[in-house]
Amino acid sequence: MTTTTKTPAPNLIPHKVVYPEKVPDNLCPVASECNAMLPGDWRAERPVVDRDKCVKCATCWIYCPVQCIVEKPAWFDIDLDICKGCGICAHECPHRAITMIEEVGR
Amino acid sequence: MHELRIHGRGGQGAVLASKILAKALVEEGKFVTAIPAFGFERRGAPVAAFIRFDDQEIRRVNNIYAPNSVLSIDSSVIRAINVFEGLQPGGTWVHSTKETKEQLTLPEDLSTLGLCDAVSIAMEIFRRPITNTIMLGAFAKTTGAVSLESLKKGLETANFRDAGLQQNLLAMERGYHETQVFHIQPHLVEAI
Amino acid sequence: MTTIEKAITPDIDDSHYQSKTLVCDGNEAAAWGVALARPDVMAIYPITPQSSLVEYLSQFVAEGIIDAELMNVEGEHSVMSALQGAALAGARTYTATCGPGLAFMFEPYIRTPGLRLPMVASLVTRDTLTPQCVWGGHQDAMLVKEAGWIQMYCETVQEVLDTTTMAFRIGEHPDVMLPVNVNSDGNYLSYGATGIQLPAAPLVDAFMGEKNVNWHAALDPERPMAIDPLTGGAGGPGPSMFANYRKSQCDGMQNALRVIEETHKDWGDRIGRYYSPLVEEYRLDDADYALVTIGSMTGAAKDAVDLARDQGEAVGIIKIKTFRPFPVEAINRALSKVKAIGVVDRSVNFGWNCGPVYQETLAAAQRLQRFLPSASFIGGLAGSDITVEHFSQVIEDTAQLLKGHHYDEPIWINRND
Amino acid sequence: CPHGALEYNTSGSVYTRIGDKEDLFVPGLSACQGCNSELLIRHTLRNVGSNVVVATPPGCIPGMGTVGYNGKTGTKVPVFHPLLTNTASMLAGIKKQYNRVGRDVTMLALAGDGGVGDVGFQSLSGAAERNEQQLFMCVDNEGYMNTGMQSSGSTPAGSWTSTTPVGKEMQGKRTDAKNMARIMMMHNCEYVATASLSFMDDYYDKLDKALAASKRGFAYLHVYAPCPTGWRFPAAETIEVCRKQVESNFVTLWEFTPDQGLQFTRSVDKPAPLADYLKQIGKYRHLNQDQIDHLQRRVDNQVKSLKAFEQTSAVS
Repeated sequence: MTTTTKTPAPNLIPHKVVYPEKVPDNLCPVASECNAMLPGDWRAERPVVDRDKCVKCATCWIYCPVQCIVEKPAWFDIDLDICKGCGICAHECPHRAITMIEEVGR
Repeated sequence: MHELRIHGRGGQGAVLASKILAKALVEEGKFVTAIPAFGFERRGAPVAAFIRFDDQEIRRVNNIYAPNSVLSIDSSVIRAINVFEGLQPGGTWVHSTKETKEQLTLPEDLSTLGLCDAVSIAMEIFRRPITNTIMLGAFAKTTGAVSLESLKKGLETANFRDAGLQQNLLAMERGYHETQVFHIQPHLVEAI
Repeated sequence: MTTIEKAITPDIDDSHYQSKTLVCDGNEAAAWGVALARPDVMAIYPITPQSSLVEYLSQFVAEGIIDAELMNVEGEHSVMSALQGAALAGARTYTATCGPGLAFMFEPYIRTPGLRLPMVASLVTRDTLTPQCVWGGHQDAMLVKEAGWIQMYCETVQEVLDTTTMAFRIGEHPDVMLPVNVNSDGNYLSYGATGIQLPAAPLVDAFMGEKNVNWHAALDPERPMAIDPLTGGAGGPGPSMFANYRKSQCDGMQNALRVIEETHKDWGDRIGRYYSPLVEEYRLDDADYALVTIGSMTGAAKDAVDLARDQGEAVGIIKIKTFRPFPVEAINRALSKVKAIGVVDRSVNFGWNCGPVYQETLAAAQRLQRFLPSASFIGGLAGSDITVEHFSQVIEDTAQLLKGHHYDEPIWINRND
Repeated sequence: CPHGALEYNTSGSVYTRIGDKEDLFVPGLSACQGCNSELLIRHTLRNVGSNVVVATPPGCIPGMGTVGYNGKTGTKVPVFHPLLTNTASMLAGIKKQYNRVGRDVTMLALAGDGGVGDVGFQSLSGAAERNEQQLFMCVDNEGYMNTGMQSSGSTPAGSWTSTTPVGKEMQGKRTDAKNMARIMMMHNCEYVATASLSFMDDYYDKLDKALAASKRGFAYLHVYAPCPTGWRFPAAETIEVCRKQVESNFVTLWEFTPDQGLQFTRSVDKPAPLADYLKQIGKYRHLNQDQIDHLQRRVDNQVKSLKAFEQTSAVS
């Protein structure tokens, strides 16, 4: 059984794992598909931006926990599908350009 | 099957000695198992190791309770414990000591005795009382169960630094040659 | 960063590639078994009687015999955690532990099978506290028998080496994808030295084939995924998803029975040493009754059976190597040959007042649909010895079953030593 | 001053710098309204980018769905739900393998204070001692907010929590919080810093430094994360509470490197009275004067002690 041939260790060569296209869905809990849930229906109050007062300072964007502030040509607006209505944007806006108003109806 | 028990003190290399002996016996084509008795192997505390060897496969993985021979690599360990416990009638004792046969208390049915002043040899070679390899030489001389050549080979594969190996080879050789063997009575039991 | 260059030209001692005779104990043998399997990442923490095993691993890394990342972490909990991470990044991983270390590792330990991460961890078995003890016994391994790891118990030092290497291939089989414990008896196998054969590395490389660790679950930016989202609950898709994951884990365990057999066969064909992969039958074909054993105690049992045979006793041995998954069919094939059994355990089952191997064996025998007189023997706890003389007594006691004797309680082997 | 010109300029510069980068979490995370942790992780991952493995031990961060639920993920990068106890060692293992195969991948932990300072501490301390290459972020909301506001080692004295309630015999937590950032500084990590999201420029600066440090070794960022739900204050006031923490010196902003030692990144001189901060938060509503004095004394002592570190490191 003696041999003097030196063979490099197979798994010491930098390897690139070839991942299969499809993995059995019952093997181990993994997820690669994004959760599509949107929390816009959590709101009791909604933020409303006063476009005249908004100077696009981005304070609302900086502090919005759900990052639902979207930039428009002359102002920052709110993506209401995502906004949870926490009111941080209104509280922090240095120009008082955002107010929270009660959600009514649908 | 031959069963040997080695006695020493923690730090003296009794377990290493058992491994060297095992390597030597495997070198000679024997089947061997060497098991250290386990306890608290602190420096100075009495320790023991068990070795079985045979021409046939050894299956049992047990301690040794009735050895054919006893090897004490430390002179004072006989004061701490009864090294003869379970020793078979007609058995062999190999002992590290400055004392003479007459000065020692021997079991009545002991058949073969090997005495080696290992400490004096060790002090000359190592300047420290390290007696394990010396007493392996003494064991080979007393029992003839293993050759000095095989023991040396066993020693060479043990983990010694270079200088340590040369010193230990010399120590083993001197242990072999400077051991007095006494055949006290005919063997009652034939050891393999 | 020289990792790549180093990897392409591994600086490995040529002698590592040759078959040779070694005189070593079970802990060193396990380390050689690991070396032959070429792990990527090893994380270690010492604990008696495993310590010398991780010392050997460290020495092998220091000498270049093993080219792996060695992580000296701060405890067994982190050992298993680091290995899970490494495996999820594609590494072949290894560690060893026992006793209190295994207990401390338990939290991440029970997660590895559910993540379906192949991995090998040697358990150098040790009795559990309390009473405080540092010696061998199977109680630690038996406590984790329901954790989902494959468990194989070794009888000899040679088997420790061979099984450790085989374990990687078993765990990595696509139909299995589970971690494996290779169990060796603390003290008797861990420190018991004997002459063994180290197989030649190229033969083992050919045996091992391609590494197969994380095709199903990867923490890789090139393949983003979430691993282990919350799963379950009582509504929506949760209950069925959870049940399917669990069932698949059980299926992997059952597949392992076949894979363990195939792997042992292939090892034998390539390396020249064959083992009974699940259950070994010793002098059983013409036996009236049998001892059931596990681990290193079996050698002394074989000697005792030979002695009893010389006295005219028709006794044999059923040795369990693979304990998880429990080899029900193989056990029952063996059990069907005898009229009574004496099962010797190196641990206890607190709930049933018997040994765990005894309980498992009887559970399997129930499928035979016949009454099998049996006795549970408990011995070898905390490093105590089960000698040939002990086994001779076990044989005598078991023989009583044939005469209609019944044991209400387990028989404690070392209680009067 | 929450509405000053400085604030105005700062927010604009961060937006210019980071606004185009992708938010790597899905829009729908189920964090509470006004959650500071959600804000933190979105900003963080935006800046870290996608070449990362994220580990989020049990707590609000996986609880809000970052690792997903029943087969759907909440994160667009590799994310793992480790144990509460093993985040640092688990990331260390991943990093070892990527180093082995020559790939540069960032390791990021987003852990709560329990997974950092309580049961998670051993693996954290071990990883820091070994200088594992990772960025370990503590999101400190002063307790187990995900599971019903139980007390942790990070909960300040006097705080109401569900396991340190207020009654005849007990008036909130009886012992002080431990200062994890200081403890990590004593590990001599490559980089240690404290941060508050009310000072976003400061945070981004530290995040950049921590990321760079995590390529060399262990980087630890301790971010204070007031929790409107668990601390009992209106969701809209989260950032204001963050700001008041800093202005009162209840939270100090500093950074540490082995070479530079400790340096404050915002002056700790002339702090606002702590009582103003405590007044705003429901979990402190029951505090008596003795308790308020105790907390004020502790804040003062912490600052004194940190200043001593600053001077020591300046000398060396």
